[in-house]
Amino acid sequence: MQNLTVNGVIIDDTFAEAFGMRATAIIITAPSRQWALEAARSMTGFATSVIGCGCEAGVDVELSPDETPDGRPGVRVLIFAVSTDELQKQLLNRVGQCVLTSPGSACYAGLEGTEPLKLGSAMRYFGDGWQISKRLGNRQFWRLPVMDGEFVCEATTGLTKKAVGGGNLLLLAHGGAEALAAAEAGVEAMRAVPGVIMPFPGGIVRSGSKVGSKYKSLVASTNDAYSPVLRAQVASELDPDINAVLEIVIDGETDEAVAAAMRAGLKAVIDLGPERGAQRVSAGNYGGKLGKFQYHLKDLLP
Amino acid sequence: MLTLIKGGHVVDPASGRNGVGDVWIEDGRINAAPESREPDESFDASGCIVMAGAIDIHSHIGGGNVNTARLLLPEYHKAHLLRPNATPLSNLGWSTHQTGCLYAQMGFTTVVEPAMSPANALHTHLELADIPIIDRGTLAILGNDDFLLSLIRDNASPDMIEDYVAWTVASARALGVKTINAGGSAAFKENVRTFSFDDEVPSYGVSSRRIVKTLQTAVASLGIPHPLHVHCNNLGVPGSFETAATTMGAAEGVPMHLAHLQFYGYGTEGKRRFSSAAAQLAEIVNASPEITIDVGQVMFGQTVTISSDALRQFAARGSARPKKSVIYDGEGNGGGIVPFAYKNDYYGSLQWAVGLELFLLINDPWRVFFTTDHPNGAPFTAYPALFKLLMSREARREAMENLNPQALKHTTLGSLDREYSLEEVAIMTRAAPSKLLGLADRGHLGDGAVADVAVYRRDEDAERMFGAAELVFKNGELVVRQGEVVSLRPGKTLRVATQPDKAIVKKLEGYHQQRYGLSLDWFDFPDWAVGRDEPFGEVPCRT
Amino acid sequence: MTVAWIGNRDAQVPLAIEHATALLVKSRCPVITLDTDVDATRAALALARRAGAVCDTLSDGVRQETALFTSSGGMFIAPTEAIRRADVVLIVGTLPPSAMEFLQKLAQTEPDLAGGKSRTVFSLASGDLPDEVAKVARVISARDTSVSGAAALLRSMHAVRRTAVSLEGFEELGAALAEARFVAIVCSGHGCDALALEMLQGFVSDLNTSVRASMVLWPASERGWGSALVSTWNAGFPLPVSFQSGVAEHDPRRFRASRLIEEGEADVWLHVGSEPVSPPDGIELIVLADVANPIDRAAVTIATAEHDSVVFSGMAGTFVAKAAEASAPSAASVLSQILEQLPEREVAPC
Amino acid sequence: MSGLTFTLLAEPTQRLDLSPLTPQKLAGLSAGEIEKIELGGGGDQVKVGDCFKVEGSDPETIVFEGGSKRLDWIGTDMEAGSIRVTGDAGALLGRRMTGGSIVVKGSVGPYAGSQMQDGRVEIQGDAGDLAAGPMAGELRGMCGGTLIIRGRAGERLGDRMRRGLVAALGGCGDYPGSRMIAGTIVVAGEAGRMPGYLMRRGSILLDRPPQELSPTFIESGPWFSAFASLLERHLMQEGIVDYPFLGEGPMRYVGDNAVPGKGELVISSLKV
Repeated sequence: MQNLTVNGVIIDDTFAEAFGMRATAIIITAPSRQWALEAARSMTGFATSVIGCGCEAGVDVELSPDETPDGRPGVRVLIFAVSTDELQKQLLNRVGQCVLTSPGSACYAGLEGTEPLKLGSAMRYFGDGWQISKRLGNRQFWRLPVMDGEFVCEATTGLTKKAVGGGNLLLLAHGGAEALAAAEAGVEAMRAVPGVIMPFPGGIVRSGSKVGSKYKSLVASTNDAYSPVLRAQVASELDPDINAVLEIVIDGETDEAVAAAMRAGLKAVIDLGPERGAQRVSAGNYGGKLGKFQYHLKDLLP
Repeated sequence: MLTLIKGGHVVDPASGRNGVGDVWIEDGRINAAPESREPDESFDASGCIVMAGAIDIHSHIGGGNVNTARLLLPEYHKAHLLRPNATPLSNLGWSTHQTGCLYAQMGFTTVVEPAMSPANALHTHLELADIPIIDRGTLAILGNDDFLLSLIRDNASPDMIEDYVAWTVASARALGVKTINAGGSAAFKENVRTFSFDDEVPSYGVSSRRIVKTLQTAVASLGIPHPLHVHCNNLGVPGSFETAATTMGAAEGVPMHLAHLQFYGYGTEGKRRFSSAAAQLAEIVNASPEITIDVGQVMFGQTVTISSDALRQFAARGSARPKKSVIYDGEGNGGGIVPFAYKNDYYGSLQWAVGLELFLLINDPWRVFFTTDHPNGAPFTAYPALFKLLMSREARREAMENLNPQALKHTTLGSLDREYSLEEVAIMTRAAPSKLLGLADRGHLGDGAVADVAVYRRDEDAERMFGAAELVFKNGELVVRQGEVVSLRPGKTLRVATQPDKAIVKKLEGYHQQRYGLSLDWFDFPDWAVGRDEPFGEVPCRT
Repeated sequence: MTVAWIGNRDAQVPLAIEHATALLVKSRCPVITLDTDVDATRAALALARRAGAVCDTLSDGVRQETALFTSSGGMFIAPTEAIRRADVVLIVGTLPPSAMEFLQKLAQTEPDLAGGKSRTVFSLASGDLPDEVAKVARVISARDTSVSGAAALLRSMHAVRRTAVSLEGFEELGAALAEARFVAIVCSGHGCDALALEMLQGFVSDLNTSVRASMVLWPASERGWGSALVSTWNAGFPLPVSFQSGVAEHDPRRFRASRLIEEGEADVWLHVGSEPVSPPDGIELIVLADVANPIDRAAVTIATAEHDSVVFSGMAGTFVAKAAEASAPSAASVLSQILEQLPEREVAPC
Repeated sequence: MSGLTFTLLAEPTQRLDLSPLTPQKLAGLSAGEIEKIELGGGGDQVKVGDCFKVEGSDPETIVFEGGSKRLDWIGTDMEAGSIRVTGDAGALLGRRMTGGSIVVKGSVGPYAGSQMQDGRVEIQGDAGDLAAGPMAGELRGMCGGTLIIRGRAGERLGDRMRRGLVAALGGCGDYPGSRMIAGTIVVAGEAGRMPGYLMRRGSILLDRPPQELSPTFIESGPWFSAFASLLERHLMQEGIVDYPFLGEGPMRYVGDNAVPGKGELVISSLKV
């Protein structure tokens, strides 16, 4: 294994291993940017990992009024799951509890997709018979009476089967502050890339995991090889001067989006340099046996 | 003029002829013994079947309700004429002109419109007179009219009831009497929504059974050849076979005709509580020589149901396709027009099978009549296809492949091998109707019969054979050649000559003055009103 | 005395017929308007078939009534039956003069088949009721609302749904409807357009969920409605019916006679009936009517009279025979003579 | 390939049924074959060549040069491609079309867009009665697509309409949206009496109060909904209007309560 050093940052010759996922996108609009974000944050809360949350979701991009169907501020939200059924279920639960409920909100398809996922066509029953279906061009909308007027919700949104989950960067730093600075820089750069979300808190995850556990009931457990406190007890991946590791996990609408996000993040981490940020960048994989997608760090260098 | 139809296979059950031979026509009549004269014109009928012109005893071809159906459904025949053949009812024969032509093309020369409200008799006769080529007859509806119900309630003498029936038949120029859901339409006007044979009409306390029995007796006593034509209560209702069975039981040895029995052939078995009871009904018919029936076969596709059974049609409004209908509260019956499309789903398949079961399980072709209750079960233009089903079990088997197997399981159709012979077809459509209606001068090729003759080119495929006759003669005149109409002669409307008593006329005059403030003239009309020369043909009563 | 005119000049009837025939022969788009008896309608339809003409009525009311049937149907009752059964009568909209005798009968008699109940007449009519009716009728008023609006109010208020305004006097009607044995809504295409009639039919249908109710649809023109019915069985379609393309076609807009005449599409106009007509420029008018003078600007006028004839009667709700004698020829006979003189035309069977 | 052009030789002496002249039906035919197509509609047997000069070859783009109120059934059952009429057209323009586009420079007769299912029809002049409506007896009007009338529409605009968008920008006659089942009707200009009479569902948008509103329509207050702007933007995208049609808080009425219906009638808050 031949590691490269760029701007003083060591780049492992390894790859992030990622999986095919089902994903969809919706556009949430509201009378103001603030309320569009409130709705979006609410519906993407507790959506860090499919393992415990059923889906992974986050805000892809904010939209200006002239970019939304109804001319109001909005956001595009991406949602990922392992199966179409689960995605459908999560989508309806989350839109129903968090978007329908949010003041002045409206909800539209955010993706054309290969097949439709129910959105308004399932939510409509909340209207108790007073819901109104309207078709404009090729798009169908449902209007549900609510206490501040109407909740407008497109009948369906699109499903993509080309989505990718689990792109990642592992940022190995001298201390916790440096690791966090590197991760923050990486996430900020990735957020500018369309079509991706970083589902963990602030885009960052500290509890990287490995497959399996000594406990039969668990499918994943702590990534001991990267935990500095276990350095003396397990086959550690950490050099002696590495005292903190953080990971950025990326889900993307497409293979290309994940690659682009990782490229942007990598560049930001390298630009930050080893003093203020990460000394070394690696990526998580399972030896290439499990995931369909591999993102080799050396291919993503600036 | 002497005409010879030469060398065809003559099938004439009335005379027992069934073999190759000649048929001679002179001056509009069959001439069985032309001695050794030369014909003025001769038609080669070799390779053809020669029969008398067919008689349809039950087909709604004209009158107020039929015209209302035309009015209701312009889009279903040729209204949007861009591609006239693409509309669901474009083969229906919807105008009077087309009705006459299409019947003649199939070799039918006499057709009975079975439901004329006496109050609208003139309208019916105006329409019938506009149907070219064929002769027509029509049955007057009684049994929901206040006058009759009042007579029965007040225990009027049988003579008075007979006089009233005789007056009605005479003034309406009818060929017989029909009763439709007897008492049901009157009860419906009093907000009754279901009505069975032993239910009573509220304001009169008179049951349907009593009305039917009263009319049956009057018709028989008057010597009107056609027995009372009964449209039972509960048409189309699951379990209605019991109504039909009870009604047949009430015939009590006196002739009675039950119309479109198929619509009563339903039991309540199975998951959908809709099953075939055709076998039970056929058994009763087989055991009751005084009963005749016609089938009212259902065939698939768009049609429109036209019935004077206003109560039943009101109930059927919800199933109208397209969703529009007319319900009419007339004097006496009124009626209802409800468009409907028979599909090969469970219900349609079952109805189709029930009709065929009746055809095949009733043994005596002299007592079962060939109808689709046009247009209720199917337009009469479906007749050729129906002949084929009766004459070929293979055709039935093929047809069943496209139908709902669950429905067919509730019928005996799959086990029936019977195939109608040409002679049986000729009985059912010629000889038997002649007898049933008292039209002694037609339905056969005997000496002196009206020269209504249908010549069909023999074909293995009965649908092709009966769909377009090779030659058709009406009163000796060639009207169809190779399936095309070649002459549009006017036909006549046949009426039975009853002689009403003068006393009843006076009583009726008083009744109409009192109840409507109108003279009886409003409810009668002179012959000239029909607007044709000699519009009527006379049929004698039995003596 | 038999009279006919070519223009304003007296002419022998055969000559007038010949002239009329010549006009039809050279016509590209002849229109026949009818308001007449059965035989004349039959003859006119036969003539239209031969001449490739359009047949229509000039009665806008008949057009509305036809549209009610073709577009939705409904529930109807014979007027004579209504007289005997209806204990609640509601008159909606203006009725034509031919209905006045019927309205009087309703007002002056009690139903004999209503289980001993007496009759109450309500009126949502816009005036012109006979005194006998006006005297007894309970007036329901929709104030400034048009008859279509009033019909909508009836239906909506009966179903206890909200309305922007109320019908005055509805309460009494509502109570009567709830207790009714048989409700007769009396109206006509004369006073209600097709949509108002359809609305009233919706009301009738609503009523029938609990009581019995039906509509007496009094024809705006008795003869016009009769002509429409004859056309329906003869051609398969109500008026207007066009034979221009060789087969019968029904289209109330394309073949509306008044439009064809006003827009100059028709070039010859044959009118059979009593309504006054006046031709626009560029159209040859032929009139068969019971007149003593030539019709102004008509190319041909032939005085005809009703002989023994059959006409539609509003009261009977069907056709009735009317015996009559007259010296002038009947319209049917004149039309038949024109037909005989017209050359044969290749016509597809209808 | 150049579009197929039919130049009208003279005002037709009878109504003509032009339904055979659509892109799909003419595909693969030579000019000579096209000239021999028989056109029904009137008493005389008329061939295309008797009435039109035929030029060009690509039937995907059809032009009727010159026009007449007697040219009926243009674009009937059309599936794709385009038809342009440089003058007037007759009845039943675009009847039952399922795709493609039709533009008419002049005015048209009744039943424009009757039972159309998809595609786009634009009439720059006026339209007759029952635009987007059914023919006699039929229970369904327009089922989809977009019909734009820049001039005035006749009576019963969008009668029994089920889906799609109809706009009349020069006003309309009485009873727009009568018996409407669903869909959207937009009227700018004077609208006649009783919009939405007997309507069950659907939306009628007006830029001013109608001549008479049925009392069975109930005011439900000013309408604030994201859908209003969605609709306005759609109208602008379709080139129907070039300004936000409804304004802020347009008044909304619901009805027809007589039916009962759940339709809506919205009157723009902009002053005209």
